[in-house]
Amino acid sequence: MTASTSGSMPTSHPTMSATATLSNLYVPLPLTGPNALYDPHARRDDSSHDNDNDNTNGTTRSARTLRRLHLSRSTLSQSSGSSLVELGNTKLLVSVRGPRSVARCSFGKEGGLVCEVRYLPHIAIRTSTLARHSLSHDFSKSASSITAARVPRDTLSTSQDTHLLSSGGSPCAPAAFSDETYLSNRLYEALAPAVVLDGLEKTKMCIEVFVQVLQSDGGVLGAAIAGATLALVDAGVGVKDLVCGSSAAVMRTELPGSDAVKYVAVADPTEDEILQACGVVTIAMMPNWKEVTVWDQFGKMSIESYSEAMELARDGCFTMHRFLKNCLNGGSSSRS
Amino acid sequence: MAISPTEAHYIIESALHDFRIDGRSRLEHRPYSVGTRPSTTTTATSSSSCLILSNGSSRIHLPGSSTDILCSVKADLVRPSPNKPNEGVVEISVDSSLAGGLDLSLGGAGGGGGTAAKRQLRERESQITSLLQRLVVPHAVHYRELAICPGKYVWRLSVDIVVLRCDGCVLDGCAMAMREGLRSTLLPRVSAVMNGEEGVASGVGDHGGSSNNDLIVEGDVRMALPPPGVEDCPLVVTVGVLSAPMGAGGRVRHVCVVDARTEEEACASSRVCVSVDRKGMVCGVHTLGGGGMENRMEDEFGGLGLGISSSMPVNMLGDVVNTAAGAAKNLYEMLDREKELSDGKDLVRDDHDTSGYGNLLKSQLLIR
Amino acid sequence: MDSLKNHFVLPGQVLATSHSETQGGFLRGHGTYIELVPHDQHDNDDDPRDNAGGSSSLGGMAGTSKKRGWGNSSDQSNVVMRSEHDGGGDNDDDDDGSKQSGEGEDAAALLRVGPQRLIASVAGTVQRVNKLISVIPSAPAVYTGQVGDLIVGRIIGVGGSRWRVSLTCSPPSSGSSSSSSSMREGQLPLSGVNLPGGVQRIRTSEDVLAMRSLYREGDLLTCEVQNVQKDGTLILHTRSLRYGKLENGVLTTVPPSLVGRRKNHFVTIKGVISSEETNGDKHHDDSVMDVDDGEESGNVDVYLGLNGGIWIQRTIPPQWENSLHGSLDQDSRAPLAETLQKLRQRHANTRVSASAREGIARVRNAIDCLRLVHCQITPESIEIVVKTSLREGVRVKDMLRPEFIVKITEATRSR
Amino acid sequence: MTSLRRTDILSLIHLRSDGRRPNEIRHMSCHLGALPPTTDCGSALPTSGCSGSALVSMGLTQVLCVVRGPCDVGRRSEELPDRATLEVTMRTTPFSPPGDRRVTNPSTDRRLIEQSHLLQTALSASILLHLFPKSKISVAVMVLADDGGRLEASINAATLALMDAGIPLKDMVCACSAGRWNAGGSDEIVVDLNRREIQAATGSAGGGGGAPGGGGTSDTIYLPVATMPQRGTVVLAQCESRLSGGAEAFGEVLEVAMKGCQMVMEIMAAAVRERGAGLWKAKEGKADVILVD
Repeated sequence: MTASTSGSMPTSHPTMSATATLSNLYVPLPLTGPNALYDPHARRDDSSHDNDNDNTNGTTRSARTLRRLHLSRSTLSQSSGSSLVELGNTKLLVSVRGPRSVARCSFGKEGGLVCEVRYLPHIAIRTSTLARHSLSHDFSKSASSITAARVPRDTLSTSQDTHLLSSGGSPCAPAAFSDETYLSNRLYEALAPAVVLDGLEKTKMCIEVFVQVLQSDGGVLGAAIAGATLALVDAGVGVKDLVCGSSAAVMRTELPGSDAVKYVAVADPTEDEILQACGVVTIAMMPNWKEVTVWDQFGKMSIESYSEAMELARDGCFTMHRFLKNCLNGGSSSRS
Repeated sequence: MAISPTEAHYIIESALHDFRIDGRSRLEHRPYSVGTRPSTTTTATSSSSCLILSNGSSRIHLPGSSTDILCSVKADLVRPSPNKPNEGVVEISVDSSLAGGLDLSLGGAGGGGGTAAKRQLRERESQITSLLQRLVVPHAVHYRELAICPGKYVWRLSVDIVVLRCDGCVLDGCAMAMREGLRSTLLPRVSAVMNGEEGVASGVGDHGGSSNNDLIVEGDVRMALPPPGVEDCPLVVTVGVLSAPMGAGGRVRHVCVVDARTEEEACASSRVCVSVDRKGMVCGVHTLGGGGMENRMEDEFGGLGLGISSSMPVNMLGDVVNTAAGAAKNLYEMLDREKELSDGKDLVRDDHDTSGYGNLLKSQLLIR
Repeated sequence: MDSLKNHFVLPGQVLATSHSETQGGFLRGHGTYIELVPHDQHDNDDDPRDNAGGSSSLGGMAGTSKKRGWGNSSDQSNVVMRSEHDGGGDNDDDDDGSKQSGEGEDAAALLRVGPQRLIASVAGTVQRVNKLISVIPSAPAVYTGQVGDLIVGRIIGVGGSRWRVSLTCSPPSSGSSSSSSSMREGQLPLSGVNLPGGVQRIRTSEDVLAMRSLYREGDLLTCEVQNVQKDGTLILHTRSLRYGKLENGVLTTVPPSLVGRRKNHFVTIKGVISSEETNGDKHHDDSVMDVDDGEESGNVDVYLGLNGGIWIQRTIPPQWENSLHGSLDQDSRAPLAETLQKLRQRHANTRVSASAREGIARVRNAIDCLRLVHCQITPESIEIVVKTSLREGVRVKDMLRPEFIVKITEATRSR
Repeated sequence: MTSLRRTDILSLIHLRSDGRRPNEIRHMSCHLGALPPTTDCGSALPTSGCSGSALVSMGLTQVLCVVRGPCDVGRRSEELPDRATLEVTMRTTPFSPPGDRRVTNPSTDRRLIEQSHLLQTALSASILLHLFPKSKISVAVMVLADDGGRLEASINAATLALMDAGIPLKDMVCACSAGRWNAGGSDEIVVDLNRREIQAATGSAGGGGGAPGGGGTSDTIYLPVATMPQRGTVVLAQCESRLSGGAEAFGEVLEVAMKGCQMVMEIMAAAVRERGAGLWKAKEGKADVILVD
């Protein structure tokens, strides 16, 4: 599959025709050499191997291309609305349980919309990432080599940990693996303006949105927002607009030969790209209303590269929006 | 709802006219004054902290102390955390119990009544802390240079911010207080004498013979320096987006306002905290729920509004960042002017001022 | 300065001691309380706890003993005595609510005659009107209302056919009913409000249901104190046509002690808007009825609420009034309620012109300056500050800078 | 050759470690109206409408107290039909103890709760609560710097804040501490102890109040005392150490402490008088305002 680099509107990769089953979850993510010279125009795209998992080496995608997006809805029978989102190697499952009384609601006590994001224990975050940015436990001793065995998931329980994790050298580390409380708050802030509650919160009823991150490779917030919107619509909850989120990163690249430093904005960065970036912008938006509900930025960027990155993130949102619409019409994952 | 619709209408109207209710234009800050020195000259000249017991401190206040924020920085040498052996540590804590007007009946009868207020207070304090943690701390100092001897001794700067009272934009005030507090902190020069090998200044201490790593602390205050890299600690500018729902015209017009007072914050549809450093680089952005009218949650609560949902037109993003960068530039200038003012000027000799130790909260206008 | 000195008293300082025999005695005023001198208290002159507070005795008091120590003479005074044993243990010295009413459960105390001491309970200056001694606190931040006071308050709750009005104009705090204001709330009963259109009838249950149409939470209004209940809550009313909802202006709050009682609290500050300063008038082509400058009178209305709330709005130009009369040609004098209502409506909908807005901002900053300098807020003092700031050419936004505050309030202090 | 340490020199000429004579209290400065009540900051802020505030520093100990005047009680259960409920909360800032930085959670730290309760009993003896039925007076104390004697400084700050708020009091409650320990044989009674002296007296690092039960050797005592000087009544005296000298030894220390309270009262009275004079003149329009930064 070749990277299709269209001019203005970045199109995504052809998505595999996935059946309702999940693609192979535990995909050992390829290792990135510590000092590989980063070329934003020929970015590694290791997510394009198709279902039968032949290990064709990853093709490249351009600076403006999103990763392969795979959406499918009503994947779970128990919840009133559910969806599965695979954005490159970031895979997450969203379940929405329709209006139910607050007493029986598992998390959150107030009425109205309640969001919760959880990482799947043990496998959500790559061991190499944990080892390199070791958590409060001193992993350098236990994980003897980079490919050491499993890492206890509860080490990522509190926001305090990721804060410790965050300053492991890269200023945008918090964007790469943000903690759960942060994700839940931002997901709520993204959805709240769009979800039509009409008085639900007064009647002590709540709509639960539960996001389970199966595998995180950067862009978790964007994927979570898209998945949550899909699941809400699937559950029949009134939504003013299909909220979707996307992120963009600004990378520092030295041109070979001249040591002039050029800042390039890159759409939908993976975790490794985020860690190498000097700034990451995440935007959640209601495309039809043209209203931004969440706007986050980590790391340090100058004003010019800032507008470039925001421009990319905004286009990313519009593209995601298109895919959400197709998925809703086509019933399961579909391609433009 | 914090203020009545007609008041909000007037405030937004004024903002659209670029002539706010207190005369300021949209991008102007209020005359914050920075107090880093005790108010009288009787105390030791070199002690630059208005809080005697801490290494560095600052007080940000507006005339008539409608905003009064104290910040104290205490530095001590600690063993670094295992996962960041060669970096210093900056810890933040925020206390705004006096500012909120919440009655925290802790003891005594009203146990129950207090809990809701206490929960809100803790929520607000953790929100301020996490925002500062995300927007300011990563860029506050050069962490590597805080390490005296990596793995063994690093500086830990514990920054404690006490918000006595705040009239809008609490995050801006805290960031200013933190920056000025760090800049007024004086860390003695410490050099580590490696095991056995003679450190250059080892001749000083007569107990040079001790075996493990030893620290030579330079006692001379004149040699003390502020923590390295504190000059480009970023400041936060909160841009309030006021949206005036035009009647028949249907055209919703938005305007960005900087350093909003409480009333203006109450009628903002959304607020964006942009952290900008001295060189104009954007170091962090975070959208806060507006205190606005239409999509605010019912239990909106004043101060740092916990109103969660905020929505802002897409085309506004660009000029919000530019507004913030512009406002940040003249905020830096104002603070620098203020700093020399408070350092250089010889202070009014209060001959019969009984407060030998200089009282901390003396307002600027002394009525006698 | 020294004239004030011996009259400035601290809590716990003895103001007067009444002797049971001689008539003399005193009447207890505000800021003081009465205490019975314990019989076992022997009076030794070298009492170490000689009260070092007041530098000299309050000479002017008739019939009071010179010594400030605990005089042990006893005197029958026409004031109700209370049993009060020393030793710091506090039992409720059931202070008689008002000094005239001698009744109260301590009738038994009348029998036990003993010398009383009048002791100050607040720090302030002593005032004496023949027998009545009272202490006026220097900076009472808490407003205790009297009948007839003008109040600028904010509705913080609706319920039980009455509105709860916050005297510190604090917003309706979130769900928790605990009021975070530092003053008690006033009550505005439904019966204390004019119904729209000035119709007079008994309030029915539909009125109770439609209360929110009159005033909602968060609305600002001017009202008057109708009476003060025993426990201090104020019952308000907006019966007169001058009172009602406040629109299209700015509120600022000051400590109540700075707003003195005046004859008229609806004040107009003249000549606020200087012609040369009006920055370009950007007229907007909106539907909202626009004001053309011709009609704009350069005045600003200020409503001085005794509870410290001050409302500032532009003056309603007289032209509007006669243009209203002009339109109602059939009956020469339309009922006053309607015209006022229409005027209010028009004021609320008309956009404030840039120059008026600047005038309002200037007056608002002037009041802030006076507050920062603890100067009494009166129409004259506001006018002086505004005039000085115009003369000095101080821009509105610079008025709040400390150096300018001292300069422009100089005039108010040299009076 | 051991150089004569500074403290030895001082104790030779009967001075204490910080150069004070035994009967000398620390330098005390009071600043009424630290947070001017006027700044309700316009209407929207849930008014932190404090009606009175005061900042008292005794030596290096600094305490800020904010009083919210008789306002409505939040919940009916707290309301008393005949008098006001007094609610006292006491908090310390993380940077207040000079040394360690234990962050004390005000609702669980036993010592803080004990001291706020002592403060409440001391104040309710003085405030005329019955004048404000069914209302609440809330006193919030924040210890900005703690160099020993924080309970005494809090009581003095609370009294000044109440007077600044214009709340009627029976009498000013002034607090000071006294103590005795046999440092090097000479065990005269000293007044207004700082942190190091308290540790010497109570043999433990008890912040502020005396260490519970940990009383030092036989006749060492640390005694914080609060009195109403003009009425000559003792409102609070907290002694947690065993005294061998019996009643009259306790009497001696109490006497010294009450003299200390008298000195404290004079300073507080002077501060209130100056503030009152200033405000009175300002209202008359004759005060001169100078710009102090």
